[in-house]
This record gives sequence, C-alpha cells and structure tokens, in this order.
Amino acid sequence: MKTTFREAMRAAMRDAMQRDERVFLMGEDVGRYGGGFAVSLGLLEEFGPQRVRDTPLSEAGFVGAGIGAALGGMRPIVEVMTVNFSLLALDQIVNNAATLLHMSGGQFNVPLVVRMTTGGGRQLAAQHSHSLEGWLAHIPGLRILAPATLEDARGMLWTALEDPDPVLIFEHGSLYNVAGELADDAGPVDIDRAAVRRAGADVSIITYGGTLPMVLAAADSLSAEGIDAEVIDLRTLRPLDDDAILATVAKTHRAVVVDEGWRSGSLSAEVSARITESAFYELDAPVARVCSEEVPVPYAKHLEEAALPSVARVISAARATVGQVEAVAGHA
Amino acid sequence: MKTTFREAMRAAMRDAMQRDERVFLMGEDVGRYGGGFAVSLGLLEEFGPQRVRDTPLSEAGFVGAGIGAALGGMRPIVEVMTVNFSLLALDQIVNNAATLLHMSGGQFNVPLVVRMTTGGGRQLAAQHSHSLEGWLAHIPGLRILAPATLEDARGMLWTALEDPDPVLIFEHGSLYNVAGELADDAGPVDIDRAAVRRAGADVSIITYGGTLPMVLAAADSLSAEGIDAEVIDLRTLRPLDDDAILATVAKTHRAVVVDEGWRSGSLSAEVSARITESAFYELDAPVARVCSEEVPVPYAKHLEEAALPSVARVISAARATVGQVEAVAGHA
Amino acid sequence: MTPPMTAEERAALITARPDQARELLRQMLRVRRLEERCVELYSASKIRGFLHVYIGEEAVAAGVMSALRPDDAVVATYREHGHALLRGVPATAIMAEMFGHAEGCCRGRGGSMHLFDADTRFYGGNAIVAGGLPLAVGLALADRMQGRDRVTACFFGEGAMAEGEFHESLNLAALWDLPVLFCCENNLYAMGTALERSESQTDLALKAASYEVASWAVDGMDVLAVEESARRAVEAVRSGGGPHFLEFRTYRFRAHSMFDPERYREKAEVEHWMERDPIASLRGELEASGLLDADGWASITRDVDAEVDAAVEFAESGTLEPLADLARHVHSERSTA
Amino acid sequence: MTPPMTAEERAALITARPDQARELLRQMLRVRRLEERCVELYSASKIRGFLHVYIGEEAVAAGVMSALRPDDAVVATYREHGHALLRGVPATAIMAEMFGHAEGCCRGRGGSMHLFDADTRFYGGNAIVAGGLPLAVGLALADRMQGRDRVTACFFGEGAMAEGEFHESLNLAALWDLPVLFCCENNLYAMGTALERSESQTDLALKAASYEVASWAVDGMDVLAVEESARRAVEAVRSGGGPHFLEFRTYRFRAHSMFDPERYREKAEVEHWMERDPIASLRGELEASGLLDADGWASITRDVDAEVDAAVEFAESGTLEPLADLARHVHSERSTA
Ligand SMILES: Cc1ncc(C[n+]2csc(CCOP(=O)(O)OP(=O)(O)O)c2C)c(N)n1
Ligand SMILES: Cc1ncc(C[n+]2csc(CCOP(=O)(O)OP(=O)(O)O)c2C)c(N)n1
Ligand SMILES: [Mg+2]
Ligand SMILES: [Mg+2]
Repeated sequence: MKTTFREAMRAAMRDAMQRDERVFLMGEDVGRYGGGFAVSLGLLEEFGPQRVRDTPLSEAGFVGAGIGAALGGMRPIVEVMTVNFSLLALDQIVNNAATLLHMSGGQFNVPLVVRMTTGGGRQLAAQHSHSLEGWLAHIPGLRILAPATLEDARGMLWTALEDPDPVLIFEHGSLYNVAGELADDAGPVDIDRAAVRRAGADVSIITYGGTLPMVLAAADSLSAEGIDAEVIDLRTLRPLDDDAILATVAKTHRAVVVDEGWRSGSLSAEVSARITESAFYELDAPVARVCSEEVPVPYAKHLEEAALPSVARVISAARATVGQVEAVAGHA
Repeated sequence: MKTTFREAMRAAMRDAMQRDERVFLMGEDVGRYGGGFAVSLGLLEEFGPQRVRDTPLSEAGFVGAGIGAALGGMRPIVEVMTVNFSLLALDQIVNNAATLLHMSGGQFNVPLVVRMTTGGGRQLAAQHSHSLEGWLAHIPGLRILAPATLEDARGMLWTALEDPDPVLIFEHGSLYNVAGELADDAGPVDIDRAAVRRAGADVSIITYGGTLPMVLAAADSLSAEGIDAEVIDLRTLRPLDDDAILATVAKTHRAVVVDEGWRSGSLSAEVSARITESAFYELDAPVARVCSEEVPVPYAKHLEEAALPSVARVISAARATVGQVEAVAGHA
Repeated sequence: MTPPMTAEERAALITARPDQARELLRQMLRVRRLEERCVELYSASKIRGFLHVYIGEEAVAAGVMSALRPDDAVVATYREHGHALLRGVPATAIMAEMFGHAEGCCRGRGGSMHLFDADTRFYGGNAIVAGGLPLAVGLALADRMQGRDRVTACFFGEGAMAEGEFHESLNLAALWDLPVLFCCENNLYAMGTALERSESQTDLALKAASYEVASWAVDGMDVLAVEESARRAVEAVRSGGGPHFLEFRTYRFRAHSMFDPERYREKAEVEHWMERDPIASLRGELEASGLLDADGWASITRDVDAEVDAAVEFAESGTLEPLADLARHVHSERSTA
Repeated sequence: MTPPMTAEERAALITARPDQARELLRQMLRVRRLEERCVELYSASKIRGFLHVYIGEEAVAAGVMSALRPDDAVVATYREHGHALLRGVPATAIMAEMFGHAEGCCRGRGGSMHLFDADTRFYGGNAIVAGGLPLAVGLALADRMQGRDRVTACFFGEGAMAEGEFHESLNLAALWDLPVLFCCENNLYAMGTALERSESQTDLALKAASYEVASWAVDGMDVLAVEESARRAVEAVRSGGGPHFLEFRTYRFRAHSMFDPERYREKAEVEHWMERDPIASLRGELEASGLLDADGWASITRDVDAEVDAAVEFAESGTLEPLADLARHVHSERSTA
C-alpha cells in the first residue's frame, strides 16, 4: 500500500488505541487541531476527547502527568510537539521517568511513550531546529528510538508501548512527507537492533533518523565513483546496538558517522568512541563524523544548509576516509 | 595563604562585586541561608539584599531573569543550587542565553555567568547526583568551565564575567572542602586553555573537575608501578582545547579519558572522538574511557562507589592501555 | 473590564484628539498592509519557515507602543512583525530579514519569529511560548537596580499563561516590584486550543491579580481603549507602581500560521469578530465624525503602501550573508582588551 | 481559615471520639520517635546523604493519612519519613532503606529522600521540589479514565508553590477535574527563604483558589483540625468534586536538613511555635479531659519505642545489595512474553 511516514505513524497510533484500552494520546493540539504536524489528524473524531486529549501549554505538567498515568496503569503516548519544547519537560523525563524504577528498587516501572519531532532543515531558525536526541541517549533508564523508514514509523510504536519502561521516539520533521510502499500487513517491529539499509564493502556510513535518506543518496553517488558504502541505520539510540556497529566495521574497516546534532558532544562521538574502544585494530582509517556546524541553526536557507549535514559533506567524508585507507596502506 | 575551594569561590565573588558595581548574585538561598553549599556565606551582610538576592524556587524564572538583566547591562552571577535543578532552566539556557546573540545577528550579547554544583559521591541518590556538564558542552554559544583547583576556583569567575557571552561554571560538590595553599595575590586566570597537572611520558589521563584529584592519586600509584602518566585538566569543556589534547597524545601515544558522566554520550566520548579524528596515526592503543556506570546513581554507599569512577578503575584503565601498547608492538 | 464607551463618548474622545486617532489608524494600517504582503510573499516562497500574522489584533500593538518611550524595552513573541514595526524597526529591515538577507535586522539569521533591534530596544521575537517573560523580568530588574525609570513591555498570548515560565515570571516581578507591563493578547486560541480548554480560570485578569499584580481587562479591538489603558498602566509602572497586567481581548482573523487548516473554530465566530475589525471600526468612526474624508484615507493608504512597497523592493534587492560568515555571532567579537 | 475551636468545643470533640484522638496521638508519636532516632543515627554516620526531618509537622501527615483509603495513592517529598510510615510502610523497611541495605523498601537505592512502596501505593519520595505534583495529576488521571473512585494525596512545601510545575499541575487538575488532594505543608520557610520572600501572594489558599480549585487553610498544628478538613476534602474529591487544596499552617522545629545552621530565623520564633507542639498539645488535652492517664501514655510510648527499636535492629542487621546487582532495576526485568 502507498503511504507516508506521517500516515504510518498515525496508523500505528490508531492500531495501538484499538489494541489496548489503556493507550491514550495526550499533548498540545493533538485533538482539535489535528496535531502540530498533522500526525494525529482524525484520531479525536475516532477515539473521542478522553483518549485524544488536548493539553494546555504545559510541557512539564503533561509529560509528568503522563508518567503518573503510566504509574497508574495506563499506557500513555505523550506528544511533545517538538524537541525544542521538551527542554521544559526534561526535569520530568530525567528526574522521574528515567529514575523511578531504579530509585524504588524495582517497584515502579513507567510504561510511557513520549513522541516528539526533532531536527532542522525547514528554516525554522535557532529555537526550532534542535536535534537533542543525543542528549536523551545519555540517560540510563530510557530507551530512545529514531524511526527513519515507513516500516519503523508504522512498527516501532506498539513495541515501545509493550516495553514496561519509558521510551522516547524522535521523529525527524523532514520525514513526515516521505512517501512509499508499505506492506498491507506491516505491524510491530523489533526495537533492539540496528539495520543494514545498504550492504557495502568499502566504508560504513552509520546514521539514523532524518539523515538516513541523505546518507542513502550519498551512498548511491559514491557507488557511481566506485566506492561501495554500507549504510547502517541505528534505529535505537539507547541502547546502541554494539554488535551491528562492530560487525560493519569488521567488514569495511572504515566508518563515517552522520548525525544532525552539533559535532561537539554529538551522538556520533559516542559511536566513534565505541568503535575505537572495541574495534581499534580493525580500523584502516580514523572514524570520521559528519554533524552540524557549531552554530545555532540560522534562518536563511543558504546558511541553514551550510550548517546542517548534507549529501555533499557525507560524500566527501566517505571519500576522505577511503582515501586515507590507501595512504595508510601505502605507508604500511 | 591557606584556603579552601569554597573560600576561593567566595573570594572570587567578593572580588567581582567589589570590582564592578554591575555584578550581583542571585539564586535560591544565596543570601540569608548563606548558600546551599555555603559558598556565598557572608556576602549578603557585605553587599546587601540588592546585590545578593534570594530568589523563590523558580529556576526557569530566575535564570531567565539573569539573561534579561545581562541584556539590560548588568553582570549577573546566577547560582543554580545544583545541576539537577538546572533541568528546569534548560529552556532559558539553551533557547535564550545560547542563541540571542546569533539570532539577533550580533546585536544582543548576554554577559551572564551561571554557577552550579555538579556531580555525585555524597550518597544523594538518583535525583541529586547528575553530572550533566557534558550536555551543556554540546551547545554552541555557551562557554563551559569546570574549576578543579584552588587557583581556578579563585580565578575563573572574573574572567568569565569579562566574557561578553554566557559562561556556565560547574563546581563539583566534592571539591568545596578541598584545602590547600593559594598565593595571596591569586587573581583572574585564563579560561581558554587546558593545563598539564602532571607531566608524564607513558599515558595521558585526561579529565576535569571533580575527578581530577582521583586521577592525580591514580597517577601517583601508577608511577609506583613504573607507569608515568601525564594528567591533563581540561578546565574549559566548551570550547575544548584541541591543541592541548593533541599535544599530550603526540607525546604519550596513549590516552585514558575520565569523567563522571554516564559512559554513553559522555564528554569523554567527544574527547575520544577528537583524538581519533586528529591523532589516529599517533595512537599506540585505543583511547579508553572511565565514566560512570549506566545506572541512576544509587544511595547505598557501596553501590554509589561502584557506579562512579574510582582511583582503582582509572589505574586499571591506564594499565590496560599501556599493556595494549605492548600487545600492538608485539603484533607489529 | 472597564465598561465600553457609548458611541457618543467615543465620538467626543475622537473629536477631542483627532490627530491621535488618525495616527493610531495609520499605525494599525501599516501592520495590516505589511502582513498582507508577507502572506503573499510566503505563498510566493520568498518568505519561508513559520509565519504567524497578527491580522485582526493590530489595535493592541498600536495602542501599547504609542504609550512607550524610546528608552523603554519591548519583548514579544513569534507573532511580532507588528510589534517590531510599531516599535520603530524599519519595514525594510523587517522585510529583508524575512527574506533571509544580510540587510535584515538580524542579518537573515532570525527570520519572521526572531526580529531583534538594539536601536529601539526590541528584544525579540521569541519562538518559545512564554520564553520571553523571564527576559522581561530581568530587563526590568536591570533598570530597577540601576535606578532608571524605564518600563519593559512584554507581549504574550493567553496560551502562554498555562506555562510555568509565566507563573514564575509574574511572581518574581511582583515580589521584586519590577517595572514590567505584562500585555496578554487574549485571542481566545493557542493554535487550536480554545481558552477554556487551556485555563481552568478563564478570567485572565483575575488570574494575574492572584499574584498581587494590578490587572485589568481591556477591549483589544478598540485601539483607543488600548491606548488609554496602556498609557495609564505605563505611567503607573514608571512611577514605581510595580508590575501591571493588561488582558487585551482580541482575535486573530487568519490562521495560526501558514500551515493551519483551522478545524477548531467556526467560520461564523471568525466573521463575528471581523465585524469588529479595529481598522475598519476606527476608520468608520472618524468618517462618521467628519474627521477623515476620502482624501485623508487615500493619503494614509498611499503612504502605507509606499512604505510596504519600498520594504519589499529593499528586501528583493538584498544580498546573502557570505557563507564564510556562517559561524559569526555565535560568540561576540571580542575587543582586544 | 476556619476559626479555631474553643477549648470547650475541642474537649467535647475529644470526648466524643477519644479512641480516634488517642490513635492520632500515637501516630504522631511514631513519626516523632522514629525521626529522633534518625537524627542520632545520622550523627553516628549510619544514615548518610541528605536527611530532612518532619519534627513539628507530624499533625499534617497523621491527620491526612487517617482520611485515606488503602487503595488511594500518596505522593510526597524528600521530607517524607512520616508520610511513608503513616501510610503503612513498615518502620523496619524505612530504616533499612536509610541504612542503604537490601532489606530497605527500595533495596537501598533510594535512601531518605526516596522512599517508595507499591503495597501502600506510596509513590515517593521526590527530591525535586514540586517534581511530584505532575505525577499526582497523572495518577489521578489514570483513576479518572479507569472509572475508579480513588484519591491521590500530594504533599509539598509552600516553597514548591513558586515553581512552574506547581502552576501547571494545579491548572491541569482543575481543568480536567481530577481527584487530587493537594496538601501544602506551609512551614513558612523553604530552606532559609521565608514565605514573604518567595510568594507575592502569601495567602496560599487564595492563590490555589485562583485555579478554580476548592481551597482552605487549616491549622496544621492541630491534628484534629487536620483530620477533619482532610476527611471532608477527601470525601468531596472522591465523590467527583474535583481537586481540592488544603494549606496546612505548620512549622518545622528542626533545621531544614542536617547541614543547616539556621541563620535565617529567630530562636524566639522557633520557641513560640514549639509551644504549639502538636503532640504535647493533644496529649495535654487528653490528660486534661481525663482520657489519657500516665499508664496510657506509658503504654503508647512503650509500643512506639519498641517499634522504633525493632526498626533500628532490623536495619542494623541488614545486608548489602550484591555489587553484581548494581545495574538491576535500570530497566524492568521483562517477562519472556
Ligand atoms: C513552549 C512551546 N510549546 C509549544 C509551542 C508551539 N506553539 C507555537 S505558538 C503556540 C500557541 C500559542 O498560543 P498563544 O500563547 O495564545 O499565542 P497566539 O499564537 O494565540 O498569539 C504553540 C502551541 C511553542 N512554540 N513553545
Ligand atoms: C527544583 C529544586 N530546586 C531546589 C532544590 C533544593 N531544595 C531542597 S528543599 C528546598 C526548600 C523547599 O521548601 P518547601 O517546598 O517549603 O518544603 P520544606 O523543605 O519546607 O518542607 C530547596 C530549595 C530542590 N530540591 N529542587
Ligand atoms: Mg492565543
Ligand atoms: Mg517550607
């Protein structure tokens, strides 16, 4: 069936609410407005205002209420319109959702799913273009997901709702309109493993979420010039799938990590550090990173494009990494 | 003169308020209570309630008010009692303090200093033991400092106040009682460069803030077994002093990075990734990390100790790193 | 809310100060025409990102700005083209900013939601709902500590009042007796969320009063009422009366942003409010009182259109910030001192 | 605040229900003695971290807890030993928790500030001021959505009322008509910050009422007044009356925590409040009414001391969680399903 990322997310929510009476959706403008990004359009009409709850502008309040409702036996899906506003709810996420199970010695689990849009690229400027999923991936007690394909948009939510612990789903704003084919019986998918989105032999390009389409485009171009890139979609940012990362590096011996966070302290840094720690002697070249420039994301189109990762930057990083291999080979 | 880290911080604040009428201190309990960690004890009496302002429990409100006061020509020092509560103020720090200069095309700088206590180690459990300075070090527009010595406790504040842009100072709670000698004329210090706290030839141990004493102790022990460690104190976590990091790696060819953040997404990951990127061919062994275990920090002493970095863990990481060098040498 | 004036009282007021009334009309029209053009330019893809227009609410910014002094400060939201313009930011610089050009008031880095201007003490342009309120408190604190009799006017929507940052800011301002004028633009909706689904207490002035802040509700479709209430409140704030809160009851005629299908309100409701269009109303009253004739109106619209045309032309001919400057203004360019 | 009862009215009340009065006395004493022992154990380094005692405020927890049903929920703060104990968490498990032992109610992971207990629906133990309020709202929402007539009682200090999370929680609870009983323990200080330096509106019940939440101020040193107000409020909440707010006017006799030199308040003020010690007062009244004699008191104290002794003994003989289990309870141990 032909669908879009947005529709796949919506189908996942509808499915979840049909499967389980305890599932409900809450957030700013998820109901009457139809969702800030129209993901929940039509759900209010289908499930009513009890299960599709418009909230006031109170990110800490309603995320915290989601935690409480989860403690109380519900299975809330809390939509924080964008990651930018989630800064207002981080106390609840980090100090409560992530810690309650542990602080209570295993007594109180928090079966909560928080969804939010992340990323830049739509000229929304500095306060509306953050990519902070890497921050949350630092926090023990949370599971962090980043769907990048229609299958994952459709399938990750239910698996997340079955997780007894809090799961955050980051949806890159540029993906909602991505259209394509999805199997009619598409359903829940695993949320434990990274995926090889393109097999290749020369260099591993490791990414997730919004930058996956860009990386796949770069891989196509690279193949035209004889560089065969393997593309890994991390899918789950916490816990990272070390096996998949190490397997691809063991195969290609070269890695480029791509994410939209600012380079310093990016999730790519963690992936790079892990590769160094566990596969140093496999490496034929230093692990490279393609991230955002260290500037608040500017409004002007040309500046924004220059600030964010791009196909061109991925290609040149991959080329340089492959080039360096030869330098080393020559030097060895 | 004999002094403590706490007194040196206090002397720095007194000095700043004497130097510049525009400097004032604001935060929860900085006045009548004398500061949550007694850092500001006596300042209310000396400078009066206008310049030493007790605030209500409103982290977003008073941090934001600090930003506004800075825009209005003041030089506020805002004390957020601990990093744990700063989660409530992150919207103001990330969306305003860090972005205003850039969003306004260079018109509005924010000469604000925010001080906060960070770290664990005092059995305060999961909600009171965060080490989130690595998070903030991800944000362009901010400068992040971590004093670890009496000189820096005394000297970083004034330099930070002279910076036209926002500076965050993270003070590890375990350092306040550290006592030692400080020159009578100790004053402002640079906030651009890392420091070599111990010269050594065999392995570089790179750290900052609360873990510096532990790393120095580890270096002492290591030297007894014939491993000569160089200890680097990063001091400034954003921007990182790449030159210093690369210089030490060029010298020892082996590095262990130590910080108290959880390992995944730690600041150590960034340091490791940078070393890989810029000094890969200098390395004789993979960069190692010693960070906190991936658990919310537990209350019980033995569990907390096991969760946080320790002298023993630093020693064994350094040993392993040096050991691996030989393995490589043998294999080459 | 002070009871609305009778038609006779209004006519008398207008007759007493016709210049002021005509000036307020002109100011509102400047905003209206500028924004109508913005909408066209958005459709033509000249302006991108999010665009939130103020059409219908112009009386609020026009009335409040006319009560401020040049050395006062203004903090606004993402719906701030009108505030910037009426505060004195040149239309050229505003339009160029929305084009993402180097000649824009923020060199193209801010865009529609982030207009800033140091000359007029216009502190943005904030895209985080309620995010500007603590800044306003701090600006006022700085004035207070430095003994300056300046006022900081802070605009926000009624939706912002549910946020914790609103609460903390009102409390701080009241506790410390700071010279802030809180201007709530109650247009009844926060995106698609109606006031009664967002606030348990829908009497917003009463709500603000619970912080011990002097508060009034004002007809925000009546620019004269806005001007009068703002002038009084500004005087009170300036003379040490502590923070004041004005709830302006208004309405946005257009969608929340360019992406809003407006599924959450009835056409009839919109039409009802459009009958109270602040520009048409005042124009009608001036004409009825014989204080504005066809020539007068034509001259106002001519001037306004010329300003808008010039702004668009200026923006069209603007340049792009060099890519080499991407990383500029992340940190201040430090003096060598 | 409802006017205090006359001595005669009180005597009549006590005489009417002497068992209840004696039981409340006993409950308050359980908290007092347990915490006095905690302070000693802190000095002896058996308990570490932060320790905040409730001494002086026992009437609040005793009165409110006695009004709740076992299936209701409780959310508290870092000053929660008393709440946990009176909610039914065994003293043994509480004390072992503070010792950091595996036999503690949180297996030693939580400590003094984080007591939790699933059996009694005691949801902590929250060390972030106001951090528990949204949780209480959510617990109540779950009950509401599942059609259960349960109440969630949420305790917090007056200092928490300045936080944005307070504001957002009150609004949500009122807007959605949720069964939360907000219990503000107004002990006049937040660490060293007096109420009038923390809230522009010092009438806290009035403040809460501005959210359209039914609100009363209650003498928090009078356990009978607390019990009565709580019982009425719980009934109202349970029967669909929406959230209620009770301000309990009380005082902490001890320092904020073990690290507080108490520079911010006068000894005389502390002494003044200590004259209203809720335990001494009720004991005195019972004795004056002839409803408690020396034997009766001795028997109460003997039972209480035995309970506390047993708790300490239990804690002393506790074990350490194996280091191998460090990473347990970060994630749930999933069933194989
Ligand atoms: C903290 C935060 N949450 C959500 C949003 C998304 N958002 C943008 S405008 C808006 C509605 C604001 O309504 P109101 O304050 O009434 O102002 P209005 O748009 O009506 O002028 C929302 C929800 C945001 N920008 N910031
Ligand atoms: C968000 C947050 N800010 C600051 C603190 C530090 N702190 C702990 S208790 C406290 C005072 C709280 O006062 P109140 O709410 O009145 O409760 P009380 O201690 O008087 O019972 C403060 C400031 C904290 N724990 N959480
Ligand atoms: Mg609105
Ligand atoms: Mg208190």
